[in-house]
Amino acid sequence: MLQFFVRRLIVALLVAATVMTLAFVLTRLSGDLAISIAGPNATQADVDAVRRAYGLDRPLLVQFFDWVGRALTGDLGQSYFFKTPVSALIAERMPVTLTLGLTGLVIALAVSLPLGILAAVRENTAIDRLVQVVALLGQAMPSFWLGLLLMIVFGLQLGWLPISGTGSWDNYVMPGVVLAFSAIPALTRLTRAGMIQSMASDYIRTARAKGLSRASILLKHALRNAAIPVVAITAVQLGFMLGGSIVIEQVFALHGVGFLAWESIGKNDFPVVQAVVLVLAVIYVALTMLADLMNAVLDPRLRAS
Amino acid sequence: MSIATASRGARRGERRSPRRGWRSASTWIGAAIVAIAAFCAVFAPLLMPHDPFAQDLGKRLLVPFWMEGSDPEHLLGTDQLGRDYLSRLIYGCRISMLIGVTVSVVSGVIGITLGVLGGFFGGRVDDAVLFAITTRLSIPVVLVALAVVGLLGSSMTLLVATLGLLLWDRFAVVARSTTMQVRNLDFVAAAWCAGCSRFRILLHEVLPNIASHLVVVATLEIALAILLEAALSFLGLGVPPPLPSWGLMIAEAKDYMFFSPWVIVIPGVALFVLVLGINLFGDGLRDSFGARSDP
Amino acid sequence: MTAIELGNVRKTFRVKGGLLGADRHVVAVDDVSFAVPTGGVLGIVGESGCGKSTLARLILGLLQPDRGSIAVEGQRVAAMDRRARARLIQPVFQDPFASLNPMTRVRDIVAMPLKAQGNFGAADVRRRVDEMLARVGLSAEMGRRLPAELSGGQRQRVAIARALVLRPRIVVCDEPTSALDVSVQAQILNLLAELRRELGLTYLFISHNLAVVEHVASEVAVMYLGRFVERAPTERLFGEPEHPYTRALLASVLTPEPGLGVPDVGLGDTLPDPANIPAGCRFHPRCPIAEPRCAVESPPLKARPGGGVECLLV
Amino acid sequence: MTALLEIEQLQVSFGSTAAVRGASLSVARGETHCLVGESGCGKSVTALSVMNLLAPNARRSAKRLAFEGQDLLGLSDSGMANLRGNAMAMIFQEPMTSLNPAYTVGSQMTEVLRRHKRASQRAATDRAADLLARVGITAPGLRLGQFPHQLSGGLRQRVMIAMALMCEPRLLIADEPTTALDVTVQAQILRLLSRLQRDLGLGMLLITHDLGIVARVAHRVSVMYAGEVVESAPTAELFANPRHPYTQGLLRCVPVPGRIKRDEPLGSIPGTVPRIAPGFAGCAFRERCAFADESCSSAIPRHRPSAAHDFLCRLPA
Repeated sequence: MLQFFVRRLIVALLVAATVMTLAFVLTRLSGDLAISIAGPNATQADVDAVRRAYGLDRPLLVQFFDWVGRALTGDLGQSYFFKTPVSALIAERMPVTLTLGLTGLVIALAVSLPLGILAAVRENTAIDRLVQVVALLGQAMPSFWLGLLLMIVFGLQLGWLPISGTGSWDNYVMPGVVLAFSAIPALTRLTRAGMIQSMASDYIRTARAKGLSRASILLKHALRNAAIPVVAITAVQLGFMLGGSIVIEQVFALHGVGFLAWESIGKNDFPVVQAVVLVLAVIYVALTMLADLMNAVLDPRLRAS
Repeated sequence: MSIATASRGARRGERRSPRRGWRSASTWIGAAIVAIAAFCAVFAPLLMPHDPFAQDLGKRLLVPFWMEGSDPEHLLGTDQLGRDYLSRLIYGCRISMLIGVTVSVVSGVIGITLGVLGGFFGGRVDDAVLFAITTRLSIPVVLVALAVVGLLGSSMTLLVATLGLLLWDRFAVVARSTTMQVRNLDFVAAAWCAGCSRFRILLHEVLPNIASHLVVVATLEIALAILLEAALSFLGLGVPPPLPSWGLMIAEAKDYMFFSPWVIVIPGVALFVLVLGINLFGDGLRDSFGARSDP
Repeated sequence: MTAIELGNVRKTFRVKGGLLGADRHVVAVDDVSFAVPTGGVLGIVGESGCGKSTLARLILGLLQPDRGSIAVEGQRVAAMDRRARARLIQPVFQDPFASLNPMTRVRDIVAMPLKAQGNFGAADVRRRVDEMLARVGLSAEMGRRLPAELSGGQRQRVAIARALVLRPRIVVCDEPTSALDVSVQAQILNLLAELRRELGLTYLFISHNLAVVEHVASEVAVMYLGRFVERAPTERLFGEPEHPYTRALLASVLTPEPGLGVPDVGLGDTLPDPANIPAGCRFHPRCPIAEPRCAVESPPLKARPGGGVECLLV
Repeated sequence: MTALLEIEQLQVSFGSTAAVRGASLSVARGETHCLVGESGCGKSVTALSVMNLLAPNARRSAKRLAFEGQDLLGLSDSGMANLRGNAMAMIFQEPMTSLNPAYTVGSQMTEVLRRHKRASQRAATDRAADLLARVGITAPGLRLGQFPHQLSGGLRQRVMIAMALMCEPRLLIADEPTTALDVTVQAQILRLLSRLQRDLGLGMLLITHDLGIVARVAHRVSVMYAGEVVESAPTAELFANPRHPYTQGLLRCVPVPGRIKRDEPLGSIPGTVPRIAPGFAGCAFRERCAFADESCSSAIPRHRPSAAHDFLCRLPA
């Protein structure tokens, strides 16, 4: 058990290191950062000043290891634009993104678990087909467009919900629904497939041969085993949702981490961009480890060593 | 083999038949949508009634044909700069299809190569492939794509390259797991014993048996790439204006949507229907190949 | 002349210990040596997990041994060119559903070994495939079908045709009839026997069914946890089994003779863990006649006419 | 006295495929009745129809299907569920997958007793431990707390047997219970089943494809071919005097250790089991039968050479 998590941790660290390298390379792709930062009207002297001020005159490798070394101590550098530490910026914006992500996840689970189970139990009936259509529609829905439509309908025409801002809980309803839409198809399909597979298995036949009630067969024997892959995917989906929230934060003007990254891209604020990429990657890796842990709790075959 | 499994097989076969009817209907709808979109994409210059770039500030925000006061010259109305919406829509279809197909070719080449190598050779090679997949999955796609385009300036080629380099994970995952399954089957061992080379085994024994899965993934990836391009263009860091990408059309029309909702409804519906059609078609393919659901 | 010769072959596998367990080393084949004379049939019997399929894959060159030498017709398998090896030795596998490529037509399956050689003309390939299909009792019409359109017995005939189309000297049959019904099993066994006589083949015949092995083999080896615990000419092994495991195996065969009841084998039904082979005699925890020293001393190989036995107590 | 289980003219079809075509058999109290046949002959489907465990798309009909005189065809789903695991129990071929991997052996065993007898958890646990000991499992207390993956195949099948016996059933249906096991383990499980059957006076319907098993454990045998019972007789009678050409052929195919000569062809039955299309009439075995002629394609009479022996063939003797 311990050995497994040590191994996973090593992989996670390697992934983080790779992502750091990629994020660094990414920001250096555009050529001379100093010119971009100094802006279009800068003189050569300005550019040189910028270059010295940000340490961009040093060799690339030195810059890289400097960044890595600082990142390891939690110092993600200084924002060029906001002139504040990047870590403080991200910490300030993270609650918005996390609230949005968790809201989306809760809505997605609340919709897809019942739908998936229902479709599996009524396999190949009209209900099943309806659920599959819902999943397909969700899969085809461009999230930013759905967000705009909701704004028109619920924000403007019905006036039920605010169309932007982060003030209170109702600011998160529409973005949460939109974000949930991106996870509902996968979660519904997986729940349905897991339940169908579980219901067709030999141990369900045994449970029926034992004369158990339908509820016990379905909820005790089938669901428990179908839940195992769903848990893993849920964690992964949350990771994707945090990464994908950038579009929705922009649509609803939610000032989260995604919005921060989008702003920073526009302002050539590279330290912020590379830090957000790194933070999101680390969160994703941590979530997959959490999923493994939860699977080990659910599946006795994995627990034993 | 027991009769229990045989009867279960019978049940499966039996249950499929009512499903086939519904399935084939939705597959045909999907295929029709894809066919129309492909036609529009290929013959866009011939189909467009107007120049999609020609502005006419005297004819701004004309309403589409189903609303009162529409101009028969402009069936779907005009945008905020007086450009013909139908023409822009058709041209946008060309952009979407072009990006969807090219991105999935790029990502398919990368993902299938990695996945097949990992699945076939196993061991260290597979460890490396798995690591690449894990790393790739941990990278937030939208953000990185935005950053690349934001830094290097938007162009179609850059967009395709970026998305192609970012979206190969599903190809790799599916190619790897199916290759692994097939590799362990006895017919591959038999081919080895028959003196076939590794290359021949990959080509004749493994690839034909995983191809159907990969085709299904390709449809999913085309759909995903189209949606992502639209999202990036919507955020202003995708296809460069004035090219009429559907995402860009929505972004440009956003300021007018509260008074003229159709300016975002039309490109949005087009995008939605196209992606839906590709997904329906892919699902139909998956069923007809008898492939397992969700890879 | 020896067709197959193994000297001190050992093969272990690293088994990933699941998500949370440590990796374990499973000894599949442990220091096995034997030789099969040309034209002979060595039957290998044993329970699941005893290493008999691993042994087959080692001889076919599908796996590399950790230690020891494997030679067919005097040539080391590992050093052989794949085409030369294919002309010498061919397999017939157990599962007729997994051993044929579902996307390939029967004719092309049978033609594959010829094409892999690279020096047969198209007409020659066609002639040989036709001949081979007819020889295993399949019509030309069957040749145009896909494997999914054939029954289990027909598929196994295709597998045999594929194995013999290059006219090899040796065929490794890994449970070739285990997945078939009895009436079809008899057809396939008869076909294999005919082909062996006609073509002068050598068989390595692996099965868990002792009756089948007795019918086919000229000598039999009993495998337990990766080792040959007893090896003898067929008549002797079935007539005077010496090793307690061999005797237990023979006792557990249920012959269709009414009124005899089910015998008491007395082995206990917890099969041994190949990752954790007991010290001393590896059979002692299940052995009905084990003595204390069996848990300490490794049994030496005691020579017998045409074979040997590894037991302290015989 | 009525038989424990009576099946008369059972028909089961899946869509247009007929799996069972008018099979009849009965199991007496305290008797082991073996249903033997090759894959696809309908023997498992017959067993599952008794338990009403067929797939939802299966159509089942019969002239009579009764357990202890009680009609099963008209019984409601809940009525049937009350019988299953209670008065009639079933064990399956695959011990590796027939137990739920997510629950302990103890939990899966006790829920049967709690469901049918409203027993307390404690009483159910005690009974489970008793039964595990009875089926030859040492340290039952330990095993109750273990998960299925921690047990070998043989142990799992013993757990399945113990679980089937929780509510003292009168009928035990065993569907190829030893097919997935190794030979030495198979012998031990069969020995256990025979002993339990005798000691508890169980009626047992044992489904198998192995004539060796039939000979050693059955009191009575029914041979199935293509959905029909083609011959039925007491075990000794069937092996000494098989009347149906299929039974005869099947017996010739089995290699018997010590009695076979090397390189002498085994008896075999040519061809393969036919696919029975709707509207099929006559003898399903005729294409593989050495004695067949045109009359085999019309209705076939059932002969009764003795009160306990019957077979389905146009040839009277």
